[in-house]
Amino acid sequence: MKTDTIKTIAKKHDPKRPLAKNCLMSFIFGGSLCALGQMISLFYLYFFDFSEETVGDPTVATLIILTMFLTGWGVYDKIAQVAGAGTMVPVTGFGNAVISSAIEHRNEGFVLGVGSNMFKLAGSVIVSGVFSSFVIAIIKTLLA
Amino acid sequence: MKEALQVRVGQVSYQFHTPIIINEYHTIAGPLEKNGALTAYIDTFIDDLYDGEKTYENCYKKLICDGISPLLKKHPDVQLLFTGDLLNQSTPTHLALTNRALTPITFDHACANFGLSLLYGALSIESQQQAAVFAGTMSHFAAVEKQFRFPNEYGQQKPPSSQTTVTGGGFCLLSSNGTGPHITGGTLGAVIDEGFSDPYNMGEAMAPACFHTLLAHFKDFNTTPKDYDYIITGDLGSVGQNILYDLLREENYRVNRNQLIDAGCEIYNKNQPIFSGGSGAGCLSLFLLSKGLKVYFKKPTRALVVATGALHSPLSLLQTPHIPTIAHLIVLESK
Amino acid sequence: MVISVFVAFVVGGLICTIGQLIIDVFKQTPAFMLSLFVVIGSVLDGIGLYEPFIDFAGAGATVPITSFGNGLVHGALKEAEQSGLIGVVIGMFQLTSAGITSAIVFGVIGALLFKPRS
Amino acid sequence: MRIMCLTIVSLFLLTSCQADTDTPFNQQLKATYPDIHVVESIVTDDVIYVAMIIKPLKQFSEQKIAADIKKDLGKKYPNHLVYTSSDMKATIEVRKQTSPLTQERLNQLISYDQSIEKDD
Repeated sequence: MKTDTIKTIAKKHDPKRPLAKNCLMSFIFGGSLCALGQMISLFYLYFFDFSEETVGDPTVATLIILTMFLTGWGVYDKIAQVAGAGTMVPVTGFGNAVISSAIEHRNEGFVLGVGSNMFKLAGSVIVSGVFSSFVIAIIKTLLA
Repeated sequence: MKEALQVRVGQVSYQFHTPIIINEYHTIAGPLEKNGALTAYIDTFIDDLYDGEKTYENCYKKLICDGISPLLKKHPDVQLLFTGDLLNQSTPTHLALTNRALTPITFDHACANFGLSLLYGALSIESQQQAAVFAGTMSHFAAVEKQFRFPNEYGQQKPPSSQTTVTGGGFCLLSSNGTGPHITGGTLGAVIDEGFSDPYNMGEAMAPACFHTLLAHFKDFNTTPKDYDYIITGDLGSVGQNILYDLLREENYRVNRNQLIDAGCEIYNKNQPIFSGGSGAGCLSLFLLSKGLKVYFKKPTRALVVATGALHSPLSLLQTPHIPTIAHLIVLESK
Repeated sequence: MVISVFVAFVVGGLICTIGQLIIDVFKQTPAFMLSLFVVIGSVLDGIGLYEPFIDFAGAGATVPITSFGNGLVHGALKEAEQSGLIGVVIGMFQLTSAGITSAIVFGVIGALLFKPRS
Repeated sequence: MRIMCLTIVSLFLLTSCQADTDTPFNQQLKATYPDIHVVESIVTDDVIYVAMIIKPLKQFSEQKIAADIKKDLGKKYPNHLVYTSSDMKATIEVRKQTSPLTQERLNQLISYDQSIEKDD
């Protein structure tokens, strides 16, 4: 049997992902995470000396603390199965990638297990970010 | 010495003349399978994925230990265990059988290990090298998830076509005396690669391999699906099964839908979060050695048992982005 | 003040929906989508659009991963004004250190406190 | 738990726009610049500090608006040092500011004026 007949048959049975549900869920979960982030920002604005520019840092740190507990209790992956990109795009997704790898490789020891495997998933984000920022910053400083 | 009866049939098939009987078996399963569909037929259960061990890999080793010990106690004279697990270099099997007078022959065909184990167990008995051998496989969800996919706590949305690795499996004793279903024939599969590359849709990748082995079997034994009561596939899942059904009909083999049974779908009931079905090395052995033998093979049946496996590694998938697959087949008959 | 929470909800939700579309419609892996978002964040800040975007959306702009890219470029450019081209390399992690440091620290603390559950 | 309720209550209190207790100067500001949503200001004999929150949809260019207002007020009150800030923090600090302005407190407030960083 030729490969492309197999491919067409397989294409017919590829289960369609529930796009509408996924998008709605990621909108709701992503939105509520950002709303939570805004509330945390407001809290820091009121009670600590952060201006609107610098309030992002403590907000991100607080969200990552929250992610650590959610990941540790095994709740985060259940939410993510429903939320999809809603829990991955916010910085909690980055935190979850780092923390879940750390927890996972704990049994291989802290130096070789956690240390060497921690950024296996989140490393791509950092590398692509830093490299693209470097290129952009160089271009901008040369032009301006 | 009676004239050596012809064992080889056609290109890749075998026919066994001495009776090769699955007469003793022991299955063990995890918590998810405990509230699945086969609870009544499985012998023992573990409560959580650690079962008192420090790591998932140790629990995988413990599963293999607990699976084989009852049989080993009853038959200490058996020498060989044909098996295969999903972790690198089959370490759980080797660690489980340290300091035991049992040599593990570990195959590396992922979820097709059980088919291969039964086939080579039968061949070694047919050629009178062994009076009796053990065969069986085991798999563990969390340990496999860690090696093949992402860390267990990683928040990633799995598409509906992905499968859940079964925690558990079964071991059985093959010998030429005793009561039980007979292995009367078998067909070795070839590595098939149709260029499918989605690691979250193994069903579509393994269906062509299963189809290829079935075709070879029908050609060698010149039979058709009509001659068999069931075609039990390993872990094609609902997606792979539909594709296999269409492929067979495309090759104008008339086969009706409820002839095709998929072990991955039978283990769990509908409302469990398993996407398109169970998978893993222990999936077929858990089903066959529990409900399979206790229900399907109680009445006289003649069935094909096909174990399908995907042979990629996380590394190979990044370098050459397609999944090689294989499927091995045995003919199981019960009087 | 309270309306900023609603604005963050809508803007954050939209960004996540775009991410979901990239994963489902264009069949890309999540890692690719995240890297793409970080690069978009960097490009936006390079053009100078991200600063007003944060003023408008508040946490809707700082929580998604695009703010990581923005922080990198912003730090680099700010340092580059003082010490020229080499400033790009010096200033890169000044603004984004909060995210990465807390991820590492709480990753190790998480590894100490918790055991993987399936 | 008590602290949580306290924060939520104070959050809502502070966000309600006190149109009624607004100083005439604030009302005048709101009239002349329609984009302003909430405004707080401190006027001393030589310094005018205006902290504002721009209407949500206009917040994209809130810094530009704040800079324009600063230039505008600078012309209107030439003998005053004028500072404007669209940062939410400035509005919060000015609203808390009950005691007379000390120089050190003023410097802190001035740090929220984003237009200064752009000039030097």
